[in-house]
Amino acid sequence: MSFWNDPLRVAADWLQGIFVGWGMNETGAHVLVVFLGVLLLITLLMVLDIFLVWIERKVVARFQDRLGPNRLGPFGLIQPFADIIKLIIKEDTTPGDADKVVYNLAPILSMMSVLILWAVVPLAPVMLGTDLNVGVLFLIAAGAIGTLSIIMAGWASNNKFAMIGGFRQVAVMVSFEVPMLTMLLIPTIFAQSMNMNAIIDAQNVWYVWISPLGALIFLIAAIAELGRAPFDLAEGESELVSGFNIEYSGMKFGMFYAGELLHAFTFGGFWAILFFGGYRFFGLEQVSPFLAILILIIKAMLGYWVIMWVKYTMMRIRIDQMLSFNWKFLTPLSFALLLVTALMNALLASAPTWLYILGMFLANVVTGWIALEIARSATRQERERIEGPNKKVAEASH
Amino acid sequence: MNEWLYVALFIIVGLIIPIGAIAAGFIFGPKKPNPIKESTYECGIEPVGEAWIQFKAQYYIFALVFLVFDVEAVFLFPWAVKLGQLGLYAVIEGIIFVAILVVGLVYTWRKGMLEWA
Amino acid sequence: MTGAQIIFLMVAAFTLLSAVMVVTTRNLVHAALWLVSTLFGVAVVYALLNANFIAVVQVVVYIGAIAILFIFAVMLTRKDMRDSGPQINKNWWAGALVAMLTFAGLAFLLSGWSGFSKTAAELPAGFDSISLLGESLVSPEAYVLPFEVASVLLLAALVGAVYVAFNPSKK
Amino acid sequence: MVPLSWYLLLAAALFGIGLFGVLVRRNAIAVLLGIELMLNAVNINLVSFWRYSDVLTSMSGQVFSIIVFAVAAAEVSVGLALVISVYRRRNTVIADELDMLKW
Repeated sequence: MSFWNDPLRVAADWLQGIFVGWGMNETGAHVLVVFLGVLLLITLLMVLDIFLVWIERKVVARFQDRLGPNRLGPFGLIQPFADIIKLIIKEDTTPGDADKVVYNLAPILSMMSVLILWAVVPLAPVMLGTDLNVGVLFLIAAGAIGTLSIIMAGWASNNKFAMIGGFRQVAVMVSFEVPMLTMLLIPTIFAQSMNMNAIIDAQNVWYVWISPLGALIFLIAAIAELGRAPFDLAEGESELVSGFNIEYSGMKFGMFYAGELLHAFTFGGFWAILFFGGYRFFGLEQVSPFLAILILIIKAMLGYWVIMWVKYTMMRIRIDQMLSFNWKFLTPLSFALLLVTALMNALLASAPTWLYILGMFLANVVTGWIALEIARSATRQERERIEGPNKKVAEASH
Repeated sequence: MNEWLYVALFIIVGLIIPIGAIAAGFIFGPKKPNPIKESTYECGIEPVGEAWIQFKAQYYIFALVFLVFDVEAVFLFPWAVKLGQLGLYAVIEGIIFVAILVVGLVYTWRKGMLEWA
Repeated sequence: MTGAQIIFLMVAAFTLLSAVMVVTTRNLVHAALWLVSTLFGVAVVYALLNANFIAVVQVVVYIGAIAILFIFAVMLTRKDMRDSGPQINKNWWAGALVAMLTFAGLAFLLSGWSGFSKTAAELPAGFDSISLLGESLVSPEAYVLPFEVASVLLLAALVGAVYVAFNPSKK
Repeated sequence: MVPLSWYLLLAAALFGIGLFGVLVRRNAIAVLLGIELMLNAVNINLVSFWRYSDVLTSMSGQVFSIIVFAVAAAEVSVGLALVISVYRRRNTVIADELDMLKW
């Protein structure tokens, strides 16, 4: 057992030895070591978060044919640190009419709800996440705290825009939680476990091949859960001047902002874990845990990049369109997909692997195609109802 | 029990870090409050009326439909874990379970309660 | 006193304190938020009892959905949330007395029971409560009927609530 | 190890506090908050009886508490819908003032 093969264990044993040497008992030393490990992980995440600001700004700049931050340091890499310093030395105002305690608690809970997600992330074969047999539901439980923090921020600010923004965001988040929960059931069915580690272990075939539609619906629901464009009407800069976080300034705003970016990256990571095999990549993960973490980060970054791509390509949709899209299309579709998956899983249980994969893939494609056809005919009827049935005839006669 | 200890540590550290960051902002930032600065932001004009007002009933409907399907999904998780070993009858039970609830969704839809108006 | 006992006492104190705040706070949104902290305390109690699934479901269903529903309902029924007038009945002492008597009665009844101070057996290694739970929820010998009836109950609740809250006869 | 009695006493205390809320609060929504506390107290009992029973493999306690979740969800959704409906007609949520059936 060397540092290269299992760095965490080596470091933990070494530290534990030191603490025991200082006269601590075994359990206390163990808890302290784990605490330090968690502190290290979360500190690294916060550093990563600072770079995410830079990445996000660079990528959006490229999407919009600009340069992005390029003054401070090489490629503007120092820019996010300057932003942090600015946030720290800014005056932290609290509105006089606000509900002070709830107002101050909201950004803390918002950041915490993102950070605790990493408790169940398996980083490498030897650095598994917490061995929680309800890992998948833990994702939703942490999301529930995030939802609560937004409603708290919106209510406590005592500002009309914040209130409307917070309420809209919560309505959207809870609505899209239904397809997300349903799509979390699909990896659970395949892996026969809710444990994230077990789900990665079971992915000899990436689940995106046996449930491409599931991966897509999960991504859409995740984007809505994150409150990013095209579902960002909680912030809606042009209508609600930033929505629920309008009254926040300084580091409290920074917590919401950093939380949002880290949340997006984290969901990129969960997308990779649930549907793209997590840290697994053709056996490369066995070489070294460092390589496994690198694979996971690259996959998470790709997922994050897709989320950014959607954000900077699509325009914001209205809340009624968004809720209709969820309840009238995405939710029924996700239930249908769940039942089709469960049925095919039972029918193909004894089939050879290639047939199983092919059958599942085709079932997904057929389900998605039928759903699209139904949606298309429904929207055609809707359009004819609004425009009048004779419009097409009139246009044709021109 | 042990696994929840890790989660508890994550919660503790997850609280310490944002509190520390906000405290840093509090320590290093200037503190010169005045009534104008502390007034509610409403795009530059004087705030009008109260923000803690009565809200649209439609929010309640969406939260309600969500609550029902949330509980439903929770029931399905143990089912999904066990599904691979149970065979077809469990799948059929799940289909009946979901179908009953989809009736509720259809009812809400037909009543026009899913419209935002 | 062992570590488990200290943790339990802390969690219990937190839960009960929040519960007291739920029933005494004047501001209803604060009461709902205190309810959230009570429910979180109860979730920790479930975790202490090794009921992982119930603990996480407690957070998902109660904090994620029911508490949100409460907050929405408060917003919908209050024109001004800083409500004037008493929040508590005139004869609150009678209520307090009944509550105290209930607690005392329950404690008295329980203390006479033989299994009162039982201690729990260690969980067997590899004990998978979720898989057992799934099995008992769908197996015909166990709880498949409650499982399906729960779906009917939820359907009835959805239809009933939609009908009651938004009866179109009154607009 | 924590004995069963502690959990049962916690549940009983929670039940008492919930009962106090139900009896004393004037606002109908606050009454529902009290009912939630009582339901949670019941759930603590169910789960602790499961944990302290001799047959851990029998999941009755957990199954029952999951059913209680469904019941709580149904109760809250219909209860709050009633409150909202009453509020729309009578413009009040104070339980004492809803005395139409008295006459």
